Amino acid sequence: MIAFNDVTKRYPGGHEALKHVSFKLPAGEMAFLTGHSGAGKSTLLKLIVVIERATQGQVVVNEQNLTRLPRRKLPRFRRQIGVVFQDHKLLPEQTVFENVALPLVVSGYSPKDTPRRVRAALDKVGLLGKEAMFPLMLSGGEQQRVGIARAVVTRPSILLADEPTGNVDAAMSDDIMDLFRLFNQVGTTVLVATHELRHIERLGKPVLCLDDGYLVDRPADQWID
Amino acid sequence: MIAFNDVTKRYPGGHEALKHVSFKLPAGEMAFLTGHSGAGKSTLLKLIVVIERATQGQVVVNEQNLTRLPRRKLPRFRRQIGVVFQDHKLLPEQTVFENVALPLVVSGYSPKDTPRRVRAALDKVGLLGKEAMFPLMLSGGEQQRVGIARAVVTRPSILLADEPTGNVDAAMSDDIMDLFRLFNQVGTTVLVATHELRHIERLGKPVLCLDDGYLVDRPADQWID
Amino acid sequence: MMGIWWTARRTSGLINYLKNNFRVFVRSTAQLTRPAGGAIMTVVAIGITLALPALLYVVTDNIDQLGRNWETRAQVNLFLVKNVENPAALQARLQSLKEIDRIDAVSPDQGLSDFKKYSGFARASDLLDANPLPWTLVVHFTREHSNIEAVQRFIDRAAQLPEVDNVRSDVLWLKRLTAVVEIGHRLVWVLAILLGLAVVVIISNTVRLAILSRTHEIEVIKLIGGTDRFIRRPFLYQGFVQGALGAVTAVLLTTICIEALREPITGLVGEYGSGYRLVGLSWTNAGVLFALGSGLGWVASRWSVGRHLKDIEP
Amino acid sequence: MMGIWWTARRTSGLINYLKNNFRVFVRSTAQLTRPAGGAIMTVVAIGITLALPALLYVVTDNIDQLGRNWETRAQVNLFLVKNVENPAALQARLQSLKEIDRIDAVSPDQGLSDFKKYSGFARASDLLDANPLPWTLVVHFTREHSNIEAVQRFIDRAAQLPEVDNVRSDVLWLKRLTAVVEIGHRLVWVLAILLGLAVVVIISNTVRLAILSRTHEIEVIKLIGGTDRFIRRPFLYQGFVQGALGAVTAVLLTTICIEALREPITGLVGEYGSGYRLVGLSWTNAGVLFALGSGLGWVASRWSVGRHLKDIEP
Ligand SMILES: Nc1ncnc2c1ncn2[C@@H]1O[C@H](COP(=O)(O)OP(=O)(O)OP(=O)(O)O)[C@@H](O)[C@H]1O
Ligand SMILES: Nc1ncnc2c1ncn2[C@@H]1O[C@H](COP(=O)(O)OP(=O)(O)OP(=O)(O)O)[C@@H](O)[C@H]1O
Ligand SMILES: [Mg+2]
Ligand SMILES: [Mg+2]
Repeated sequence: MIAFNDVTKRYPGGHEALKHVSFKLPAGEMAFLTGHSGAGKSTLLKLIVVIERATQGQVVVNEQNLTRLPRRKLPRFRRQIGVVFQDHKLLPEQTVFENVALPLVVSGYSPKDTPRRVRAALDKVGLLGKEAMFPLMLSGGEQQRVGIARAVVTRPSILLADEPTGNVDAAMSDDIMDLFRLFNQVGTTVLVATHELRHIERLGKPVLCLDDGYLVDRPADQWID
Repeated sequence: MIAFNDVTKRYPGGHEALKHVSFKLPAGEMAFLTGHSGAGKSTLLKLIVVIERATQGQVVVNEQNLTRLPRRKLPRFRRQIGVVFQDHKLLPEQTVFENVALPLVVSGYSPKDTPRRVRAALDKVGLLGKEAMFPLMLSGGEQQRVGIARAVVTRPSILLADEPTGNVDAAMSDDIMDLFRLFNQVGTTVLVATHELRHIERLGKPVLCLDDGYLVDRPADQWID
Repeated sequence: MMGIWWTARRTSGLINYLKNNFRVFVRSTAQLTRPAGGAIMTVVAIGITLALPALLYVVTDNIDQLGRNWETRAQVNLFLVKNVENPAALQARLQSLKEIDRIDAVSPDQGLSDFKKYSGFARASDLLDANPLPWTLVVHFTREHSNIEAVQRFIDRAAQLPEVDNVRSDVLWLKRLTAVVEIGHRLVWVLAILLGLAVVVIISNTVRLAILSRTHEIEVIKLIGGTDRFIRRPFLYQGFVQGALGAVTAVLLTTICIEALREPITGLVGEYGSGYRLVGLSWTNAGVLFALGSGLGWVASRWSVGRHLKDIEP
Repeated sequence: MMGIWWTARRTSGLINYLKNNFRVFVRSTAQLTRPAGGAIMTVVAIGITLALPALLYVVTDNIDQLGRNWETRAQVNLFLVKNVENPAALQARLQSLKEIDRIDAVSPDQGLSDFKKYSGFARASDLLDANPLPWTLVVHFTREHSNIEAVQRFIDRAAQLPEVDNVRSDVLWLKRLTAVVEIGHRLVWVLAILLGLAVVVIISNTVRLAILSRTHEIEVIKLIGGTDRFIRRPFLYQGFVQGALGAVTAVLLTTICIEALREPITGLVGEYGSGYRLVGLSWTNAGVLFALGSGLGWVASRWSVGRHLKDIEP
């Protein structure tokens, strides 16, 4: 469950990236997040993972009020959430296998189970066979898919994805969205930020649309091509 | 002018990212480069900027045979080319202004002219007013556009762009492609790698299509949505 | 590049816990040996820094040793009055004092021949009709009591004895030596503090820069749910290993320096026929150095990583 | 974070060139003062490392100074034959030798009273019928010639003179002192080499880590067409500035240490009433230290950046 209650985020420079945003995504639901470049999509996702804290208003995730979550409770909280970052955030000096295994290692999963799980995750994004490579040896789309594998490897209760298909072709893009829908079908709460309205139409899921920090009812005309 | 003559690129691991690729893009022309994720698009562009060297065959750019270009001549050669990187490659500790000014500084342009030029480039990508911000304070799409502004600020004779619209919305994406066409109309050789077939159709420029390292005549059926 | 390895922090069972720690340890160490991993430079820097106080210690140890061979023991000459024919009683009495190591009784005849030898007036003193010299007691102090206060106290008391005509001592020489030793000790302190500071600064600076070059990684691991402790661990191991290897380097460097100095020094000192041998770094001291190096490495890493982890948000 | 600044390498005119260089210099320096920029640590590390040889130098300088106050100058006593009534001629002849500083002639009467004072046999020597002592020449050597070879040569020649009955010298004391000084010099050498190495290693290690944390930036600038020289420049300035600031820190540290030692040392040494004053770091030496620090900073940066730039492809 993700709930925003009149949330405003003002960055140190003074720019308000989110303005009085309120919405509720019940547990087990899936939704898209869209809006023009700079509308505040990534900022909204960052508030959920507590990369940034709301300037005003409440963010509640899985019954936890994030405005009051102390620093030392952050690690355990974050382990419930899988995140696909817009800039991938892979570790360049660790192999693909190690990168994907990292959330398991961090959460203290049994090392015996790790290889099987990692391979299953890599298989889902079509990267089996690239385990031993380093991220800088991968193409942009492959890196993005490693990021997706890492986000889902722990089977988190919440899955956030920030522009997960920006670097892949149409077919792969569809596969990835289908993967997210599959996760949603087995109970994961999914929130995907994307520019590709095609997916929104295809999957028929609810849409949160941001326009210059405000949550608006539907994509403005200009976003429909 | 960019000419590939039977070029093969084998990476240290043994993977052949490009196989016997031959084509010629005359000076002042514009073309798209497409293909599935991992097809070799970025590799092809990297050979033109000498980030990688061809394992076999010849790459000739602006009358210079890159297989024989000595290391010390690289800087001067690269100044003729503007590149929009897939992963932006901005300097995180320098402001947007400094990032865009960097190619001017590196090439030793008159410092008097720099601010005017930088502002003109930022204006073209819709980022006037963000000069003083640092890249990490920008949204994904904004970072990408800073990368574009940096690539065009020196008005290079060749412009390469690797997935320049992966992180921006449809409207912005069109604007960027129009900007590239504009540059092409005033004589710049332009090569844009992209997954968005929409642009290819809209602009009606020639297409180089890669499939698993081979240059193929037209996009395979699966790439058409 | 200097690599940092993260593996599981918490798994079921102690064995697994130890196994995991061991794995992190091994991999952190392995990073140091990578050819590209010029971390060897850091180890050398720490090694040299640790070698300096070690060398300093060895030098003072040797000065001590030398001092024991040369006349650092205080000596007082008691010239007895002319009518004492046999000083054995007095000698026995004084011998019982705790500050006295040994007393040599020099007879007037012995004294005269010594005097001849000393002064070179062999012919001149032949002119003497009678031996004008009295019995003399040469009092050697123990090493522990060879200080100005004890000697002065003894001199004052000896002067009161009826048997004693005159007291002579080399207090000036003793004073000088005391001064030199005193200055030496102060210098060792100052240098030891400076060098200890240098080791801490160098190690924590290294860790700081290592963390700086890993900012991105640390950030990512934080975002994935890694605790500070999890992130810190490989840095601590790396600090520990660097400190330990630095200590080993220090032991080697010190030994090499000492061996380079051994031949000339024993050569020079040997001219006096003294039984002096150059003292090297003992096994105990090498152990202390090792403990110090690895301990400092750990502590400096802990301090530095703690300070800089906070800087990396969120 | 430690920042590196790149600005134009080549513009029209020398003025612009200098202006640009100055700008890079100022910005590289400014980075060091940023609160987050714990580069101060590096400066302190370099400062301590440079302070050690400086302190070492000052110490040897002071030992030299002390030596000049204490009896380090060789002294030879020539006992003349009994029948020489006036040694002035011989004295004048010897005085012309370059190794001799000063000659004191001691008359037989003077000698006897000295002997009385020295031996404490005031009463005993009253028994002598006649003064058995001859004229004595006390020959003081110049400092430069106070070495065993020169003294031995003089002794051999003096022994041949018909006027000379006997030659006595304190060669043993001189030998010992020479040995100590010799060992000291070797030690200073060993330490100086170690410390010089430490400075180079520390600075180049720092630059290495600084480059490591900027790999991404360097790569980007290379891709944009930046020459190696352009990339190198801010690192060189940073190395230079760190070295220079390190040298300043070293001067401060050395001065603080010396001042901490001044009072006790002059107190101790002063007991002998000698005119000795603790010598500090001279302005010239501070200048040398500054040149050395900034020079080493520059050279170490140049070396390290050159080595590591090649590692960053393309
Ligand atoms: N750390 C920051 N400091 C200041 N301003 C920031 C910071 N992060 C983001 N912003 C600003 O907030 C606005 C929203 O950014 P955000 O990343 O949320 O956009 P977005 O919707 O994800 O855009 P995109 O689709 O381009 O990724 C942008 O204008 C950006 O400049
Ligand atoms: N340095 C490298 N070492 C080994 N293999 C590499 C290296 N760089 C790229 N590759 C491999 O070469 C293939 C082509 O990579 P490239 O980056 O050219 O693909 P791309 O067409 O740009 O894909 P995308 O659209 O996902 O960016 C990929 O399979 C990748 O794994
Ligand atoms: Mg975004
Ligand atoms: Mg690519």
